[in-house]
Amino acid sequence: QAEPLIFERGRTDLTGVDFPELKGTKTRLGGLERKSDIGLPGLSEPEAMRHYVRLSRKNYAIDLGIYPLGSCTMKHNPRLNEKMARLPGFGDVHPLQPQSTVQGALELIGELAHWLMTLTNTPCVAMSPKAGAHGELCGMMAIRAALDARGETGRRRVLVPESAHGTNPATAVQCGFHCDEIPANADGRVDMEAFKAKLGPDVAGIMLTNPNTCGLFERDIREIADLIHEAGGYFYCDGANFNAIVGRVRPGDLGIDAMHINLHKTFSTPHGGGGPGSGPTVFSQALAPFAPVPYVVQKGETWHMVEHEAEARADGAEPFGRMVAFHGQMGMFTRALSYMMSHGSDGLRQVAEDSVLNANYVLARLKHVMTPAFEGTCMHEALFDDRFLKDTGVTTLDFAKAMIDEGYHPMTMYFPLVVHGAMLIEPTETESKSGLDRFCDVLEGLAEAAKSGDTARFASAPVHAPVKRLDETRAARNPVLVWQESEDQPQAAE
Amino acid sequence: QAEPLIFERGRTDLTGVDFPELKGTKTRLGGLERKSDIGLPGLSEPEAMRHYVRLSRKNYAIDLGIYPLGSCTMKHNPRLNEKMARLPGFGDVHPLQPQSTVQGALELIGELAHWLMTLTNTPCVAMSPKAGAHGELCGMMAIRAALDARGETGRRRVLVPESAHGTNPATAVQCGFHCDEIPANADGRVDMEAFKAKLGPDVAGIMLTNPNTCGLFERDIREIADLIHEAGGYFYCDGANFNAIVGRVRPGDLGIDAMHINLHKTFSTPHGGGGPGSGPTVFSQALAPFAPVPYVVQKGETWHMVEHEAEARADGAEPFGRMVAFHGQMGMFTRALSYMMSHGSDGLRQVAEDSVLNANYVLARLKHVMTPAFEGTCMHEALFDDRFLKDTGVTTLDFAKAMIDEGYHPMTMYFPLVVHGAMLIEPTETESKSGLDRFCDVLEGLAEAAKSGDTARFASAPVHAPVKRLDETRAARNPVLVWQESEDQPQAAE
Amino acid sequence: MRYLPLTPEDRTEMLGVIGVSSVDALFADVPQAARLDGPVNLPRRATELEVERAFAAMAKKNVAASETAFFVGAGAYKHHIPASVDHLIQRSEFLTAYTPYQPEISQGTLQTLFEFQTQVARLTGMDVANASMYDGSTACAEAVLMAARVTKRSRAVLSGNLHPHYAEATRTLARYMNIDVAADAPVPGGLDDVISQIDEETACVVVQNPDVFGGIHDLRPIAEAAHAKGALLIAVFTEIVSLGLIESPGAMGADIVVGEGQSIGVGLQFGGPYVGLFACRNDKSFIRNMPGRLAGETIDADGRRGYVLTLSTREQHIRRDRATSNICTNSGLMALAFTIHMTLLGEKGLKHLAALNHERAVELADALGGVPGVTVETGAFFNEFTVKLPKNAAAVTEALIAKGVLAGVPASRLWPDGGLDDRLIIAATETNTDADIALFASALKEVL
Amino acid sequence: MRYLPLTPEDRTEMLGVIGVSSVDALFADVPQAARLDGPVNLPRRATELEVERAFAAMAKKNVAASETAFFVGAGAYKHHIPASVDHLIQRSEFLTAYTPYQPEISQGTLQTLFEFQTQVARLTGMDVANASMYDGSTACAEAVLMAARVTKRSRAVLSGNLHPHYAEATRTLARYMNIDVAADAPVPGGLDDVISQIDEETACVVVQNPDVFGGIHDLRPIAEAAHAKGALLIAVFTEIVSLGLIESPGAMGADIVVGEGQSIGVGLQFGGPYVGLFACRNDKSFIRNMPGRLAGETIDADGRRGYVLTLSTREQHIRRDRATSNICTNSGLMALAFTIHMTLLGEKGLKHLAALNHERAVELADALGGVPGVTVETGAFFNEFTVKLPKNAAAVTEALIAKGVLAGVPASRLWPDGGLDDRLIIAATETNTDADIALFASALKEVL
Repeated sequence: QAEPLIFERGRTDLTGVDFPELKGTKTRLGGLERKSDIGLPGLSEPEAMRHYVRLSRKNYAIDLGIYPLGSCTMKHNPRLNEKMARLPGFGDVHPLQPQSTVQGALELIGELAHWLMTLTNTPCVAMSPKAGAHGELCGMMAIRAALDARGETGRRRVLVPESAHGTNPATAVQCGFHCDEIPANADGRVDMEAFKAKLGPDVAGIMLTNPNTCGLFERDIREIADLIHEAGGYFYCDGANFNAIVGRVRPGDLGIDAMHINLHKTFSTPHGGGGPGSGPTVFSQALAPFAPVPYVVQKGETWHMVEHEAEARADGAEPFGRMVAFHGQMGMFTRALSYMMSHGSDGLRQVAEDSVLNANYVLARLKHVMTPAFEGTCMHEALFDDRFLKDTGVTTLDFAKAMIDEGYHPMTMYFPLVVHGAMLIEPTETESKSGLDRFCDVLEGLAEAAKSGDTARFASAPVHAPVKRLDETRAARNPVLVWQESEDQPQAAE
Repeated sequence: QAEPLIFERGRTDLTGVDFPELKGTKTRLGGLERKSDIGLPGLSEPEAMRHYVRLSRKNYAIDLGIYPLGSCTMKHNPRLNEKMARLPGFGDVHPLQPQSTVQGALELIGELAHWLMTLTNTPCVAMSPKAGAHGELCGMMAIRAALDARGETGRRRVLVPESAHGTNPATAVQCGFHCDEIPANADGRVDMEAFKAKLGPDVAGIMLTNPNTCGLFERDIREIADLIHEAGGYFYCDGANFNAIVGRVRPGDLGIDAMHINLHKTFSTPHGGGGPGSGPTVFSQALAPFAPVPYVVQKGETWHMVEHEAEARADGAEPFGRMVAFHGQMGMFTRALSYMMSHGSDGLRQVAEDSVLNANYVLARLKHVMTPAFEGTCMHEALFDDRFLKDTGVTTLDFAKAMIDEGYHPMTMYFPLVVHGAMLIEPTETESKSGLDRFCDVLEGLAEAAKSGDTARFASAPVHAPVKRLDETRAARNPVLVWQESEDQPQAAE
Repeated sequence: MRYLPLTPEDRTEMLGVIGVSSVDALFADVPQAARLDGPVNLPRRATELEVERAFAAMAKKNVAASETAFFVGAGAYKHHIPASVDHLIQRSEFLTAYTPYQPEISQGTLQTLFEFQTQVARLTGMDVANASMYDGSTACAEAVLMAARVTKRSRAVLSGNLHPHYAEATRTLARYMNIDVAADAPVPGGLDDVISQIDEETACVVVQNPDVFGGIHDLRPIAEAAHAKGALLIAVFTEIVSLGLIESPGAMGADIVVGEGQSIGVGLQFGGPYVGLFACRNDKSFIRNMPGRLAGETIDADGRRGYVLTLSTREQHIRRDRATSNICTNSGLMALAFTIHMTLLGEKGLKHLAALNHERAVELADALGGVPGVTVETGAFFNEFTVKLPKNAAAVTEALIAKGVLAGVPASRLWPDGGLDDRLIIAATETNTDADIALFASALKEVL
Repeated sequence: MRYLPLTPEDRTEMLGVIGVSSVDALFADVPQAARLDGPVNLPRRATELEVERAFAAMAKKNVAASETAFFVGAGAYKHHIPASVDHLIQRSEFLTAYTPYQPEISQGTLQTLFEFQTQVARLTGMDVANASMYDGSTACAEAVLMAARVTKRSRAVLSGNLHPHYAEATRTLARYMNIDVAADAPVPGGLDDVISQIDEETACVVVQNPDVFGGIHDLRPIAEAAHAKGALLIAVFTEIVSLGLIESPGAMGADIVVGEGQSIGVGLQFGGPYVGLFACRNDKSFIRNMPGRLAGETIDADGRRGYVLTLSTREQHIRRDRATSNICTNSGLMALAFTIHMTLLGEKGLKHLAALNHERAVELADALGGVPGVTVETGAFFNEFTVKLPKNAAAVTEALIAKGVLAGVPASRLWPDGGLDDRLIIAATETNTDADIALFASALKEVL
């Protein structure tokens, strides 16, 4: 059932919030009163409740089933973490209250920083980045600042593997770098010869995801780290896939200089339909001085937030600046620390093991009917290409949409770009074996259906969804981004 | 999609709760350790979360749409009330803590009692009844106790209108009374001549719902009250339909002696798929001394809970006893008071007006296509019979099930019994006019479809529901009340 | 008002469709004298913020269990409830649904109740269970009425160690049904002799285990004695967690098992809503005489499994004055909370939880038993026991509040005239820390 | 562990299917030296109860805004949020969904974002809005970059009365993009002269209204001056509620409007997550240069209306190093909270809320202005203003804590070297009572 927009149902004279009467105090607005109406419809509380409850039911969610989006680490979101984040002592405090009145909040940030530094074996973490890409920016800005501090104005080339997330090149450019792509070898990893050939005095560093987006661990990572350092560059590691190794391998031991950590992936702060995220960035000793403000320090029994560059410089640091107002995503910090403490050092290690085990189980169960992109075992993601669909007329997109009709959210499609018609499956550690068996049974069935010519269901999929396949081209060609009263609403078939 | 039972998916070696290790302290169980396994499957937290989220989506709910069940008053459940009930000071206190440590909880009960007595204009309220029927029991036991105190051992006949809720006669019997039915007149109200004829020295009282279950106000209520009192009996009023008059008419002004109040109806504590409810019972001066323990009293600044009959007797009361452990449904008290304070005296009056207005609007909109059971306007419920379905082959049940396919919960069917194929619609005050218009459009359409011979959709309905029409006879004939491993689960069509 | 969607314009338009000039006209049947001209004498509407402030002010006057060292039991217990339980019961589709009278759009509630019934039956060692009662005390009272119907006898024997609130609720409900209820005096350190009271008129004997003092008992001799006279044994519990560690009442011969499920999923809530558990043997005369709702399995028009409320011919809305009870509302949402929490625990978790509770109680008994003048009276127990103090227990309890200890329930709170003023009933659960226990012992020493 | 469903038996069986002997074999590609033998040096797993206790202990060390008389603003505001907002955003289907990359099963998120975009566009008086940014400060920084792309110029003029965190975030983001960022010193009682700084190289001028000191200004002259030189006006706000009462930036000539949406639906949360609002004129070069996600309307295969993420060719996952920004994650859940709260308010509610806020602030300004030695510097304001004190404002603020007043933000907290040590920025909202205001005034008098 279609749910109308609030603009079609609400009324500007209706409200779902009660307020005390105004007293009629004389205003002090300097003649800047709003002259025009806004055009904001309101709904009574019961109507608003229904509208959003009904809309919510048009979403798939991790609480409904596996969400096997590779590179997204969609795992169970414990409700304990929600409860902790809502304690008034965390949820109802202002970022600019006197620091003496938020000692517990600062302690929590300090404690979380300690966990992150210990898990990565690094000496420094910048907590303020608001998301993964923001954390990348933080890392690359620190690299840029370090180069600038060395007077290395010629180092502007950043090496980025073909298989990298789009955020990597976009971030590098925002720091004034340009990108140079490193090809992958037949194994799905960095081609070491090509990499070495690209080293030179203009190289600022490398941005490498490890495990990489093909779901593989870069075996030569130590050599890559050494070579980039020898060449005078820095090693940025994209931490999107930290879940595969958390508690089992410390990135600091691999020679990285900076890595962001997606609290909303590895540490399960809920993704909320697109955010918020949180991307604290750890730094090696070499980059630590350039970390941005603010940051917390403990002085005896007291926690202190260093908020200004001047104070940081007085402490001997050289922060590249401030990335954001206030101190970062406190709500995510609370949830992530609750998640970490719940697991503990032993549980987090188990997370890595089970996530890798689950991905390999999916790979093993499906390698006979689908086509793995690479030989051998994988880390926490299983990557397939579309060779098994060859000559069936079914595309990766069709295959993914058909999964919707079976009650599943599709895997990541067409990424990484280095694999044709890629399908990247990340089950995470919070899926059960029986759940994976059911999931694999369905994929097996779909693969066999495609091969046996039962293809009509793919082209028309999804049919068991709130809407049928949506016309994305039309949306981009004639963008309708806000509702307008006059517009002809396309409500029925033309 | 069918959701398996936990017994089919869970495992006794799996748990979704972590505990600290046992220390191994020597037990003191006197040799009564459990010998056998229990057979309780467990699920990890992510699996449990999905199981119950998926199950929940098979329910209709007030948050999804109108729930027009007559006599049930399914109105909006404000989330503010849920939040208030969960304050640790109310949700996390024990009923047997020292009274000095629960003064706020006792105050809340006292405050709610004050609101209830004021709204009903009565001098006493028993707070402990756990539900509406329990409140009826409370009221009728007080009547029985009062009669016993008067030595009236011969008064055991209770007059109950045909249209009464089934709880009324069942309750009367539990108090040692027997029931005598009063017929309704053509108006749908108590037949006054028949009523008068039934009065006599063996009459204990009358149980009357007002507004009655035909959705009509008993015009002669004052005369009924006077007559029953003159005859030496008491007047029990079933408060199920209090919503129609709350804040506008005080039952105490109508001459009642006892009335239960469904906090889960009139005051919107959520019904939770079948409970909990709460049924405080108000009493006239005549019955007040017989109210059960416990009850709260205020002594200066201090609140006190009288928990024992002996203490009550020392105060001059003659309680008929204790109905339940502890003090009643605190969780419902909190929610109900939050609801009442939110509305205030003006808002509650508006509740009655809007609920009656909405019901009459539905009646007016539908009287041309459906057949109202009685002439004229109604109170907060619109009652139809099945004359409009005559010769269509469509039954009230079919009609109701067809509503499900249109996305609506059916109205109350086949009640009250005095009307053939009854359909009792109670919209409540929290429905919008536009929502009622859509609802009436659908009912109009269905009524016209039935009359025009488009009846196949009725017999097969519902088809747009998680399951098709269920075989209730089979369930009763061969009751399967618990899951058993060995049983042949009927999973597919035979 | 935020919950009322009608605007003044809506109201005018609707009155026009109805064909009356004002809302007052719709109240014409109300006697003139009873129609109020204006609002009753109560405060006017309040904003959310105002309501929150008023409630917060009242809530602050209470000592929450989590804020103190907490040992209060005697029928309700402080346990930790996983956050996911409260989240799930607040799902709109569970929270705001009605009784599942339309089963096709109530399968969530119905399947959950079927799971609940199965869990309760297995925990109690019985064949079947209903879909919940108001609470343990009313379940107990209803069980006595049911036993009278099944045996066609009218005498009930209650143990003196049955929670007195349960005994009173039973006596109240049975009184006007002409069922004679006999009960002994309580025996803190042991169990009263119920066996000698069972005669040929006896419908049932009602024994609580663990009893109200915390003591646990072998019910088998009582079951045998009852059965020998044609009476039923009704076993009662107030602490469901105990069934993870001690023998089930079913295995010890009970015919009907009733109790309070509050410990699992529900929380303290100052006494309600709780959830009454009701289970019995699978005997046709039993099932047809059970009170309360039952969810049953069936099939739909396509032959697929589904669930419905069933055997409603026992119930008041069908059977009216011949119903097995007048009960209508159950405690569905609390049953849901129970089932979710129990599913999270599973057998492994429940057994561990029960063992933890027992360990804590044993440690507490040892700690308090070491305080001069204090005697632990209960020999065998689960997570609760009774101590004899050298002073008035209520006064001691009151004195301990200021030291951050809610010490338990003085027996005089339950039996004001029972001569038990020096007895204190003390519970320990997994929520008590070592520090709580040490604090209790040291504080007790100070106030004695 | 409660969140991990695999049992030891499962693991063994799965390893068999994979064909390896141990999980270690799956980590064979990790250099031997980097494989940890055992757990890292952190505490082991904790139960829910243990986590709750640890968090409660930390939470108690903070003074929650609701527990005190609270006047802290300067970029984040204490407002009352209806309980239904937090309930709805915790719906599993909203909370635990990912970015709506599969639109057919994400219509809930997508339609809500479309509603959000429309609300933001209308509130700001602009044509279009995106589906949210991290927060107001990053939205501001991205707007400057967008203005540079649109105008193909590389100079930005920031008002000195722009929140310094916003200015710093903008400077940081712009630095390596070779955008020259010029800014004046702050002017507590007025506004710096940005107009004189606009030249032919200027891409944009960035002005906050209400500004960081609470002052409100007519943006029209600035817009005219900017447009005359071919520059864009970027209007910034940190208090969205103000737009219920004062003229919209769009009506005053802004080209891009960015700000913080935290006041509606989100709460204080010690600074995050918040929700950045981003709106602009409907110009093709604008829309193609916008950062962040956009939800757009389209039709499905049956011609029915539906929503998708659109214009993603601007974005990094398609355009990589030529993307309009590197942004990937947005603040979807906070945007949802904003939209729900705004829908509950509606125009009527928002205007009333805004008027209430202003009333409270005027009353507070009058009360504090009456304290000897205190000067209210801000002439025209919405719900925030700045006072000049006869003492160091940080010290005064600190002294007021013990009197139950969190008095505001000392300007020195934002500009430690700005020579504004005697200035205090004070906000009042609908959550402040008459008693709060009286307490503040009397306490201030005492500490001065």
